[in-house]
Amino acid sequence: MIGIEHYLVVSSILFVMGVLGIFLNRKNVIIILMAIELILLAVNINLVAFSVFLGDLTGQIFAMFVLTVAAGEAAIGLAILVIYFRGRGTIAVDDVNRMKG
Amino acid sequence: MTDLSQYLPILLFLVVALALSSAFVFLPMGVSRLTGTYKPTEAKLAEYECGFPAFEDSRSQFDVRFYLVAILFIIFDLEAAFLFPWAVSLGETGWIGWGTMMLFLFELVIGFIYAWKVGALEWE
Amino acid sequence: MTSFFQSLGMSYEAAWFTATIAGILLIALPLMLAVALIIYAERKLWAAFALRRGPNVVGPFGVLQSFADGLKVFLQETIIPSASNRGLFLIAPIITFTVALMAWAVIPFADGVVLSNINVGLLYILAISSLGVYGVVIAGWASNSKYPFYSAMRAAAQMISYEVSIGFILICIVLWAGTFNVGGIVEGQRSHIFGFINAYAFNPLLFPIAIMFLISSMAETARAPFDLTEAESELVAGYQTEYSSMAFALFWLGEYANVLLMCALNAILFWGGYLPPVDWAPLYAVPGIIWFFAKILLMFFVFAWVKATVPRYRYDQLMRLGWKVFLPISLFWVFLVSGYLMFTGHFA
Amino acid sequence: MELNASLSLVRPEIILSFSALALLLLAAWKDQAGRLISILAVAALGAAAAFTASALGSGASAPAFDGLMVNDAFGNFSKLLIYIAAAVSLTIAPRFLEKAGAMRAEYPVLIVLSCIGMGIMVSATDLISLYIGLELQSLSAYVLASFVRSDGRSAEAGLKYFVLGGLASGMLLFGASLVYGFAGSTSFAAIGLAMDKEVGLGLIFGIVFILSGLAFKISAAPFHMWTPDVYEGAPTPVTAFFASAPKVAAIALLMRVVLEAFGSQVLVWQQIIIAVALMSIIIGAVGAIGQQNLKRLMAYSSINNVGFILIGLATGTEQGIAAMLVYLTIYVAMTLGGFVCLMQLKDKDGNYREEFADIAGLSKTRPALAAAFAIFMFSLAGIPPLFGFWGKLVVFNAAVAAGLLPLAVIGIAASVIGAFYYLKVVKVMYFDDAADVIADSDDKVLVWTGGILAAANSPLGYFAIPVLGVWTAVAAKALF
Amino acid sequence: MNAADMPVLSIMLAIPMVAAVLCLFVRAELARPIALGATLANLILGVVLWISYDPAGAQWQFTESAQLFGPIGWKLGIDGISLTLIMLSVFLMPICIGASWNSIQKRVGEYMAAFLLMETLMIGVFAAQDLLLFYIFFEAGLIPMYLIIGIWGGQDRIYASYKFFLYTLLGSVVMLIAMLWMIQFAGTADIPTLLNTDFPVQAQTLLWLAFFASFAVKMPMWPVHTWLPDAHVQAPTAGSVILAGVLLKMGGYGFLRFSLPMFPEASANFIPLVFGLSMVAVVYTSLVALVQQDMKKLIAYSSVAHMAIVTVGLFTFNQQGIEGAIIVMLSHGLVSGALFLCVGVIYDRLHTREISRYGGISVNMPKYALLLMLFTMASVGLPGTSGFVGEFLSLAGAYKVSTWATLIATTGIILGAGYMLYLYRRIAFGPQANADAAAMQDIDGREMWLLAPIAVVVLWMGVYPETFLAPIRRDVATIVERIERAAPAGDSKLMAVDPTTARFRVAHEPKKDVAEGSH
Repeated sequence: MIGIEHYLVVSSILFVMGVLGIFLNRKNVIIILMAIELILLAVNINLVAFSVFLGDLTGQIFAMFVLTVAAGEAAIGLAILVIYFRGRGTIAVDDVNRMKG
Repeated sequence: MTDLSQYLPILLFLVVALALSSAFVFLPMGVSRLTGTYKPTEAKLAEYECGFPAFEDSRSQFDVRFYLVAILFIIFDLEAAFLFPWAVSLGETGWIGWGTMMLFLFELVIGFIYAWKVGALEWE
Repeated sequence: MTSFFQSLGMSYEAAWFTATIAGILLIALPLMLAVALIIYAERKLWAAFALRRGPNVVGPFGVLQSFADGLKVFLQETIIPSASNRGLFLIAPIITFTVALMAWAVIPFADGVVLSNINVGLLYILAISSLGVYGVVIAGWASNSKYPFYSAMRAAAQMISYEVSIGFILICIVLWAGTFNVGGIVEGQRSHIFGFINAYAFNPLLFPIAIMFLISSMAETARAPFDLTEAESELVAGYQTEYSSMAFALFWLGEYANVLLMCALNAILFWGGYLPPVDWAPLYAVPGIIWFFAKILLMFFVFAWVKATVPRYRYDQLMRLGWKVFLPISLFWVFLVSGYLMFTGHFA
Repeated sequence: MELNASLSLVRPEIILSFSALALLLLAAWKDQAGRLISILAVAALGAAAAFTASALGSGASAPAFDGLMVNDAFGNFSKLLIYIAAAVSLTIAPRFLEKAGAMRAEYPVLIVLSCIGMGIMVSATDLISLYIGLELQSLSAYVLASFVRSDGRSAEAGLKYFVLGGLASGMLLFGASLVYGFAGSTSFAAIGLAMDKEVGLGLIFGIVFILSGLAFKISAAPFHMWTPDVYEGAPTPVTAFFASAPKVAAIALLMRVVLEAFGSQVLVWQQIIIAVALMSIIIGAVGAIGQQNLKRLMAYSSINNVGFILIGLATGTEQGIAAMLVYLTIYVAMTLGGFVCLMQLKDKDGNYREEFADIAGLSKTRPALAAAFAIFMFSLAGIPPLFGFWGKLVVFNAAVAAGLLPLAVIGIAASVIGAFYYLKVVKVMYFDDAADVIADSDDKVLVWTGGILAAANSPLGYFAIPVLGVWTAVAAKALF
Repeated sequence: MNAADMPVLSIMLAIPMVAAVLCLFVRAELARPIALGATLANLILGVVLWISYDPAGAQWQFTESAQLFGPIGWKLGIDGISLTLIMLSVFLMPICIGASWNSIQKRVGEYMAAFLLMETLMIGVFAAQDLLLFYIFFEAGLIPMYLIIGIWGGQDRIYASYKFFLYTLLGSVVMLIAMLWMIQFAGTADIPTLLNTDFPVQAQTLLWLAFFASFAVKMPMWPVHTWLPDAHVQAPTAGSVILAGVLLKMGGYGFLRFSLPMFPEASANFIPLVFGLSMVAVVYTSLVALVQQDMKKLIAYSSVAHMAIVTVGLFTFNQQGIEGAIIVMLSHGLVSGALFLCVGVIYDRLHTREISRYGGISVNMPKYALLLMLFTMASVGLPGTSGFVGEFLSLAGAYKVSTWATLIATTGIILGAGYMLYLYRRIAFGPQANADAAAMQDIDGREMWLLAPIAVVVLWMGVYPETFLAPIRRDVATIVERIERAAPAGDSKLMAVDPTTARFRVAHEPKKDVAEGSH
């Protein structure tokens, strides 16, 4: 039977993938945006799984909010990315380095 | 807890549908090799253009408005995420639930008006 | 059906499994058959509108025309352009077709005749049909060619634009039916008007959104007059330009399966689904599935009619209609419908 | 009715929400009315602040929305600070943004929206409302960071802020989900009860993740790396805003989470806070030394100051919390003052300058400005008799009272490193030969704001101590 | 005029403060007289203070108390020790202003403001009766001093100003933590109360070290003295005067006011450390002074050596030693101030501090040479000058505790004579090697007005030290009584001497009388 641990393991793997996706990715900023979404996804899996196992709806409501905010975040991220691209003509991660120090 | 067993057929359906469509894609590829219709040439494999090699990279920049549409979609479609549970539970939440959601929609409408006024919805 | 297989001496699990697979095939295979026939029907219809004869060579009255076409593409060479992204290029049609089939899992063909009776069936349909856009975008992107790419962008923007208002329209229906279960929505329409008409569409409050939904579903499936994604004069064949053989055919199949799905949804949400038009006992003698198919065909006729007669929109007009007309109206309708239902004590 | 009671408790947020909506509509119709809308936004913030102050004065404390939020002295005090800081960053902005061609009407609206988020943050008593407030604030902030679209640095700042802010939110949320799962509730009070019992690994992971996420938001080391870049790239008034109001909100949030939710597990969080505090102090001090850009310097300064503030939290005592609030208040005045001075650095062509080389010998050409800047720098360094000293004093006093002597000694010794670069600013302004690039300021608003803030940071600020002392004490009491 | 009735100390703090603010906003021509007026007014008030001070009266006089800024109390009050140091400050201030009259030409207003601010802070340090108030005054002095060195200093002023600031800051922040702990422990920041609080012995050790960190830097003691030569050399003349004259005394004052009476046990335990460091300082810095080519640097190193004598005197735990230390502080304040002024006089003329650039100036500057000689002798400790009294008393006190330390400290005095006389010889005597040095004008009226008062006081102190000992005697006795329980045994094995046969001691040190009087 699939227990809560399995969900936790899956979500942890997703979370770690997301974090690594942000830090190890050297190619494209879009991938970073996806990685952030992946992290939020991991959170949602956690929340829903806990919600079901606790028999408490709060987790699902929380997940709903997370979803919505994640969407808003994605929208803003995309907008910023567009501004950035228009200014720099590239979205390679290695080029995000105008400021150093 | 809801009856999740009803989702099992969907999973099976997914498997069957994937198998079917994969078969449709890959079977003819095998068949064409057997029948000998498989004769790729350079011109045939070139990307489509009106008789001349493509001038520019096909993955060129496209209109920023597509992004805008995507952004607006994300915002407006996600509001629906709140509307769905609200719609089926309006009986329990009553007037407070209704008022709250109307307030929410009101705010959404203000955002919509704003987007309209600043020209985010203009296409040409 | 499970019990039938059980009577053949199977265990419950095996019987259930066999029955389900059978059910799936019973949906998927006839659907493909239906698509083939519907393409033929549509061509006949267009021909009629244009005072032409349409397909008339293969088989009696040209009935087998679609099968001939199918056989042709099946035997054709599959061309994968050298510049394309091979894996994605092949996955795209698979996604499109799979998704087109999947949505049917929750469509009730008659009272209780449904593969998967889930409580959020409508959400499921919405989710699955949203996935359809992936097939188009991936196809456009993987082709690595100019026209498919532009087409994919257009298609994506168009589909998501109309999805917003579709979402709000569905809310109105759900409000009235009080459930997301597709069967429940059909049942909600029983004796809806004057105690005997089985359709939401005749409700004055819902009729406008029925029209809007019809138009939106045309836009959602990129049908004429909203077929900007494959506007021949501009984009050759849209995102399918680089496709050939069965991969190409899958897009067609998927597209028509989607059209049928949209017709079915129209029928279910507004026209009473498998219920007879009026709540009159003799009409129930006719099986629900017949009513359902009749309604689908009627809807399809409308689709074909529109395609044959209405000139294509410009892209800006299309977006304008979606964002500036349908979205505010549907949003307002959520307010109207919910307010009306609250005031009339519908939920009390 | 419960709802009505709740609504009356969040009156400032309601005022701000409706103002934001109204101003947004106004912005849509009159795109060029940035100044007018700024003034209206300041008025709205003022009204919200007035309500908050009256609530603070009455000392009320009541939960709202079934315990999602609370209206207590602590939240009200923080809100007051936030609203004032936001109003100042609104007031000083127009001319800068006009020069950059970005004085669009959305700027004040975004600030107001962000303030709503911050108001929710500081009064949240549930992980859900915490998250909503935090994100409302963050999302507005991301946009503000990249507000000057024509400036590549601004966009880059926005991008960096977004990515790392998103990561921080993700970590926070992951922690929140674990805490929810293992404590069985998202309410701080319930989590606090669950924590009274034995704490398992899952909860500890949750705490660590939540604290890491919040450390990101308050730019505490080791999660500070975004700060210098974002501070440098964002438009200066926006940087001033970032350095003040959101920092107050995030720190107040951190306090509430730590004390109300994790309060009983002192051993678990105290070590983390102490480590983070010391790292922030040292990294903030050392990192600033080589900087040539004044905004980056201010960024490191804020990291450094966050470290000092966290020392108050590490005590976990009422006195420590009151001290933190005192420090926060003074910090807001200091850092806003620093940025107001920065914004007056314009050359003769009207371009804004922000390098060390530009302020060389400033004391000869703009003595008043240099004096004000020097006051802020010495105040940030915590040198008496400037007001900044008072903040350090109360925080360290609390640390000593709580018996955290080694922490206090290391912390204050590290502050000497920080003094080094504050001195450098003074040195460049007073000792170096005049570079003579900075023209006279033509912005009366900045001059007056700078003057008032300088007066507040001078020994005159000590006159505020009685009031500040009482209010912070009341606010701190609300958490215990 | 009854000074006791009005808040003299607050007025003394306020006058320079107000004048400082005024100076910031006026032209240079106006700033100088304002500054001079303010400092002279303060000097007059100081004289009033001195006259009104009753050596037999209450321990703390002219007390003021108000609760202004939350927990920081505005508590002022002086005892004899504070009084003498305040007198030193107000006495030197007009001289400093006068010394900068012509030599400072840039940013005069700010310069005067910084000096006046310094005066406020110095008086504040000596008058504060609240621990935190003391700390604020103590620490705030950094800012004006930093600016004085940095803006108006010489070549390497920036390095020197940094060094001065950071060294001092590092020392004092640790002290702040200690102070906070003490306030927590005692429940009050009131210094008189704290003076009678017995801190646990273990805590005393740490507290003592924390205070030591601050005062040793300020003092400055070897090896944290290195900021001093830099700061002195780079500071403008008046800055050096204030630095040497008053700022260094803050360290000594701190030891006297806090370390000794508040932590007697710890102080006693650390005698070896203090003595050890002082020994090294005396010998090492004297030797370093001997080889200096820069006049100011030489005087700066001599300051370190003299301050080492002060620390030795302070930690003798007996009346003579501590009194001597105070007198050394006063004397050094005057003498080194005067010496810096003398350097300033010739520096103004030749713009170099290199000793070898001068020579034989007694020929063309006889008045100057005379005054310089007086101060050199005072620095060396010639009987009849102020330097002798203090050094003698300190070493006499030290002898009771450690003969070895006394022996080595005395070596320092001999070395001191060496480098000071060597300096004088090189400047005043010998051939007039450089034409420009030979052509220097003798001191003018203004310079005479600066140096002459100091010369008078130096002689006064040397001939009749009782004037200066009288106000402090009772307070020193109080301290000695407080720290007696921890006083070291001493290795000099002094015999009890019949008072009648030792009459000469009574003249300088009527210890018994006071001891009886205070009981």
